[in-house]
Amino acid sequence: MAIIERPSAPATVPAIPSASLGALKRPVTTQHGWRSWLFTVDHKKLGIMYGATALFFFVVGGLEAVLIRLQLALPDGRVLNADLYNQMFTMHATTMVFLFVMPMVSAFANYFIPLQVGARDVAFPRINAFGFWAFLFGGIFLNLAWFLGGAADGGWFMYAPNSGPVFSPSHGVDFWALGLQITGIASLTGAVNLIVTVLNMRAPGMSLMKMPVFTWMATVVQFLLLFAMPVITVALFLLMFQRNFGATFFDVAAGADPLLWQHLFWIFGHPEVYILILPSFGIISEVLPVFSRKPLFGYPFVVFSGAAIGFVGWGVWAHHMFASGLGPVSVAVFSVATMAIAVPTGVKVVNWTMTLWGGKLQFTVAMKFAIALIVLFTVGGLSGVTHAVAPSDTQQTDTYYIVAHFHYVLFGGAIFGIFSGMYYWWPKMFGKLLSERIGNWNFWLMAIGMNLTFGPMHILGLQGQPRRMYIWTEARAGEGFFNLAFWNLVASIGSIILAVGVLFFFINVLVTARRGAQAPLDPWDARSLEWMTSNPPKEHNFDSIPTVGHLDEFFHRKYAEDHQSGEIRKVQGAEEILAEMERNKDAHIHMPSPSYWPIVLALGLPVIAFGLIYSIPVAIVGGLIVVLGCFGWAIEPSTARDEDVDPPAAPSTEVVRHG
Amino acid sequence: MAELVQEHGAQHGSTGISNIKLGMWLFLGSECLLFGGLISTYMLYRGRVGEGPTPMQVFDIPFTSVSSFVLLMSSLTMVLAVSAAAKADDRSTVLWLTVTALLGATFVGGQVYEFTAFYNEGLGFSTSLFASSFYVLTGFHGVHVTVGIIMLFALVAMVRRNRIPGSKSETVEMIGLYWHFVDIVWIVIFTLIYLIPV
Amino acid sequence: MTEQHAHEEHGMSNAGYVRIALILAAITALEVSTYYVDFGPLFMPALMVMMVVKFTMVVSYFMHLKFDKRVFSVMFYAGLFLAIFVYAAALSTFKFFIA
Amino acid sequence: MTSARPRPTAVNRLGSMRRRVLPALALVALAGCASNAPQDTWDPAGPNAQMIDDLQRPVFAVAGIVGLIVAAAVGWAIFRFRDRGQAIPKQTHGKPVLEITLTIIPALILAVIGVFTVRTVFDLSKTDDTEMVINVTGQQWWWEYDYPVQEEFGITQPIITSGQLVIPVGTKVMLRQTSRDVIHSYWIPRLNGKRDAVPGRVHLNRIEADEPGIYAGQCTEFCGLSHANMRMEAVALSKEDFAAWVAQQLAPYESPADGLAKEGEAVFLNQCVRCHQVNGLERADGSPAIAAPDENVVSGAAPNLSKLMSRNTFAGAMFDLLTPACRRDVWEASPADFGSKYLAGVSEDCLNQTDLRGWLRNAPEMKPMYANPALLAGTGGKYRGMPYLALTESDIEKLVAYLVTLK
Ligand code: HEA
Ligand code: HEA
Ligand code: HEC
Ligand code: CUA
Ligand SMILES: [Cu+2]
Repeated sequence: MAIIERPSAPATVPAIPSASLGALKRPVTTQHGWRSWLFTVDHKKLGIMYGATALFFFVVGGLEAVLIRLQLALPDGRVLNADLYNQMFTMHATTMVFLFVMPMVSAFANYFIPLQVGARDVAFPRINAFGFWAFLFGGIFLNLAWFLGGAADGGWFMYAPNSGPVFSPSHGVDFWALGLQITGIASLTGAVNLIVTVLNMRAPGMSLMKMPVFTWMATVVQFLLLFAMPVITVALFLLMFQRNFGATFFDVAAGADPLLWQHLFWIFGHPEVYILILPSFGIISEVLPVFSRKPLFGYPFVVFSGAAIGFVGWGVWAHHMFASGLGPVSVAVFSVATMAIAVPTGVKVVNWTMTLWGGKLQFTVAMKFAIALIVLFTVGGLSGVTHAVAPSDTQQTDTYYIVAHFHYVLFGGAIFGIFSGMYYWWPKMFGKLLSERIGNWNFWLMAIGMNLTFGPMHILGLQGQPRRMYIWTEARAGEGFFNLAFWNLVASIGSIILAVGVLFFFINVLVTARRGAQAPLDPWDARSLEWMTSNPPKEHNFDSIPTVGHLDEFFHRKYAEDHQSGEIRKVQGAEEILAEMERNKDAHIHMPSPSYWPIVLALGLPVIAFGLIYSIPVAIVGGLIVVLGCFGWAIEPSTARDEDVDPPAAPSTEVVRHG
Repeated sequence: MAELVQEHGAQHGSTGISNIKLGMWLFLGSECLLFGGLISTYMLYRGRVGEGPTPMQVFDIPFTSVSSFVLLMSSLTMVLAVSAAAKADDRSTVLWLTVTALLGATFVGGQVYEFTAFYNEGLGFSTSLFASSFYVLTGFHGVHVTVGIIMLFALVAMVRRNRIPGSKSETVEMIGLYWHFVDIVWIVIFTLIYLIPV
Repeated sequence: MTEQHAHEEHGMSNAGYVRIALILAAITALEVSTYYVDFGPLFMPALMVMMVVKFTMVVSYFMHLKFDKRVFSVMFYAGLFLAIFVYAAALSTFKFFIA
Repeated sequence: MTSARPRPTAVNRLGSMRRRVLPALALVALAGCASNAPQDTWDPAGPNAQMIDDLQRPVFAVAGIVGLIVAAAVGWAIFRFRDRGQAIPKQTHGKPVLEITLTIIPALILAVIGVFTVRTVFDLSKTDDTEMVINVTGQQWWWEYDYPVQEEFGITQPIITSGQLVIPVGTKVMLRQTSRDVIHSYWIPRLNGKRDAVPGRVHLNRIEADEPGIYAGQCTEFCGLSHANMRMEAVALSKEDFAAWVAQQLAPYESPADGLAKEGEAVFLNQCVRCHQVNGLERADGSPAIAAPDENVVSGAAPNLSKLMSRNTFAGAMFDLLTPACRRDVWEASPADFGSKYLAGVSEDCLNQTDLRGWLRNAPEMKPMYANPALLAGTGGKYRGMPYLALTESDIEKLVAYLVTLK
């Protein structure tokens, strides 16, 4: 990628006068209106856009899941035919993983990493905007296949050669491969951006070991993305060259080995599952201490175990291939390596439990989701360990027992963490508290629904029901009342309860938006930096950049320990702290100006992708858009001129915008 | 509070490390996995020639040696350009950048010639697994070089248009990093793909 | 490479760069010579060593990693070694190194 | 887990344990014994599956105990430390000793599990004492079995069959698996774990059954439209019965003398033989009828129908060849008379006419086989699966009469 942030000239002397370049001037900075979203480079706005888009895709993926469950509720289901069913589970997984959890993580990371490290924005704001648009266009592109002859139908790991042109003749797989390629670019740029932000832009005094755990975990995730995305990129390129340009990478007749795809996919795929879970680990490591009113137990252990998971996660991918015929030596090695990963994960579970221990627990909805995560994730993690035992995995793999495992870790882990984060941070992002009453319905229905849906899948799988079956027959369901037919039905009913539970979240959002109470400055009596500013934060995040002396800096400013009695006393509230920061506010805060080019550049990508599928000239047009975008990007002035700013940047705001 | 003004864009962060440089190195680290994957694919498939020609039949080692040498030397000119830019010597910067770009173009031209020659010898893109993986690997590398050339020319234009060498020197250095990376990938490709016989 | 005079904050003099380039050229010539001369069993290891030497020289001197902040080396070599590790492991399951 | 807090009383602890443990145990018990699913992974019927079972039972127990401990600890913390207006707790940052202990314990547990796992992996991959070899080939969407010549079992000529794998009991059988199109996976849960059948590779998979009977299985690698319908069964016969089965398979073809069946043979020669082989079948001019499925089907094969009626199921074991009553009679037979019942094959009154006729009438409607015939261009005119042949009802009548003679 040839995108390079242009070094900014001294803010007072724009390198190129903007007025002379007409369209090339930076767009006027509007506080409101659609333009303020379309051209924004503000990490907070982008975070919200990531989140909203991700939640939309959650509903899409969830409805796909509900259709799957309806089809499987009864034997010989007739809701979907085989073809549609195969598209459904492929797109369900793709949507949930790539279009919901990953961007949802980007949403939180974008919004909160700069706040948690005490920065005013990310390192490369325009690249950040580009990442969002690339993700959005990639996601739309992926789903367009539904309307253009059928979506991808090879399962989310798209094993070769079943993904080849003969076996999957629709364009679904093409859309899938190229769509993921586009969202992959978004992930990669996001990773570079956030790592640089974390390493380079922390507030004075914030050493790495004083960073909030969410920032830590999100950073580990960015490293995983940084190194995992290129691997899937290679795989997807090979697939594309095979499908659209006559190469034979997975064509056995030409001598190819289908296991190559499996390796490439899972070298990416296993780190990917930690990409999905670690941010949620981070979130609940913030939530549990706040509502236990006590610091995270063993902070360094949580941090290092997170890093260790990220590290060891690279050495276990072949546990998805225990039945693929690797040979006993490889199987044994990967089996043992996989078990090793349970150790650092166990450290986390222990630390969370010990954080609760001896605390003063307040069961807000955020806290409930966090506590439920501990237990539900452990269930999923333990079934993971039973897969790690390779010989038993040959009984389990590709059965519903696996489906149970990954939904427990994904839904009970990643998604519960995300919901915990949403309840916790909602007042920060929108200035209003989500209703706890509706939130309780949300939580309990989701918790019950989730166990009813995925709990029985353990039984289904161990009793021999394979996954990815569009239909099941009573002949293999066993006898008695509690046979597989019964459990399938329970799972399907559970998924409806689950959907209703999720629906309550959206109701909550609507109700809150209409008539939610204004949130106090520090509603949870929180501990970390992102709370040391207004709700929602101002455009420049902090009036004055705090100097950090402690882990849990905010808490330490509010509370003091009486050394004699060991008693903890509140010495000042958030209001006082903020007032003081405002008094000492920084002069001349430079904020990046909005820009047209990220969205233009991103728009070129799906055009290229369309062209690769349908006609090369279109791809060339797309390429030209990209080149144009790069040029515009490179030569656009570094700062919007004062006259361009709407409302005119009054000197009193002391906010100057630049690149 | 003066240092806080410098929080953004390509400036140096609180650690005194350049954002953009850090970003570039991260990107290059990531590229290792991209080229690693392509190289591994090639290594796995290089012997699978089907009906088509084998590597040893098509490779023209003397020719590729020369073009490898050209690319290697372009690294030298690139580093000279970076060093000139750091000294705010615009004339030399432009000179060395241009030479680098031309050397790169020579390399790409050589690759185009090589591909044509291979094609004429019966090695089409989809002739065999060896062919596909060879073309994809070297093609990806060639695209990287081409992008580098475009960036070099853009850089030349930038340096010539507004002579603010001080602030441009980092940009020159960044493109230099990218360029050298493309070169070291070729160092690996040259040995693993061309010199080691199948 | 001991006689390099450190130049400015980091890096080296132009003469130093030229010297590095000459060494690189010499190694390349040696590499290519393996195509003409039979080095027997030394052939593979020698090629590998020469490749690694060239690689590290470019990275350390031309890309300044040797003189620059350590964090850059960490980021880059993390990617490099990770790549070597995972791909070597993957290839080994194909009996690649035996055949 | 210890802490500075006063220890909970034993009564309290028991109470909370009971609340959580008992329902959990009840659920497990329920799941374990209520059903008698044919693909149960906890019901080994041969030494390979047994080895896995011996390994997984303790592992599940350990996992269960760890899960209960975590749940109990969290549950107790929720109960004991809820906000009851107590003061803000001491801001303790952790206890390294405790942490390290609680890191080492799981590591040790896993190390032990690891040792047994590795041992079992190598035990299961043993092949040197193999007694019998069968080549198993997966394709969309059925399994073909090819018994190479093995004199010691009376197999003097290769036997090719599909759907049901017939093996002698107490014999170490090695399946040499591959595939003709995409990846499939061979899995008879009660005999062994699964092993993928990958095109271009041969994977070894050992099975052995202790007792005569039918063991159900299912293709477990997603392989396209009818993956769900790609089933299979392993049929274990006593050694004598197996010999009888071999003899039956090797018996020469008998052309029907006359009547409907004879007419059916003609239709078969006309319509079916381009894909389906019937060993010994001759054309009207006396030349042997050789099928050429590779010219008609993407996967390059269609089931060999020589002894169709010696099996109980067809079309990737998706449909029964037996009527439900007759099927039950065979499946539920005691190990002692199972063999003779199975060897009897499909008689005219036991034949499941509905499904077989349906199949001949329009196979793709009975079993999804390609998404969109218009898109089949990419396959060079070859079908994926069995096509719709537009047979007349009278042809079907004749064909059924003919097929029922094939045993
Ligand atoms: C969020 C995502 C996530 C997470 C965190 C995990 C975590 C783990 N996973 Fe999972 N996994 C998936 C998502 C995830 N997985 C997905 C999506 C698939 C299927 C992909 C597909 O096929 O479509 C999959 C599949 C999968 C397989 C392949 C199964 C198969 O297809 O045959 C295996 C095999 O080893 C496995 C193992 C593990 C292990 C050992 C862990 C460990 O990290 C778990 C560690 C946690 C604990 C163990 C609990 C807490 C620990 C303690 C309380 C300490 C004490 C514990 C002991 C002493 C045991 N997973
Ligand atoms: C993060 C990942 C994630 C998440 C969250 C989920 C969530 C769910 N999954 Fe998913 N699933 C996967 C990842 C995920 N899954 C993966 C990777 C696979 C493997 C695919 C493969 O084999 O290739 C899989 C496969 C899979 C299968 C197996 C299919 C098969 O093998 O044949 C099933 C079957 O039951 C299933 C069910 C569900 C259900 C019921 C949910 C539920 O939790 C969904 C609940 C959510 C909703 C229901 C939201 C709906 C909201 C509303 C209805 C409100 C409407 C409101 C408005 C319109 C405002 N999933
Ligand atoms: C173009 C090829 C083709 C033709 C022609 C064809 N079949 Fe088939 N047939 C198949 C394939 C492929 C299958 C396997 C389908 C599956 O199970 O998914 C099959 C399966 C069957 C089966 C089930 C066999 C088993 O062991 O499971 C029967 C019976 C059968 N065909 C009968 C016929 C008859 C009778 C005709 C002629 C009227 C016929 N077929 C014509 C390709 C063909
Ligand atoms: Cu064959 Cu699934
Ligand atoms: Cu995994």
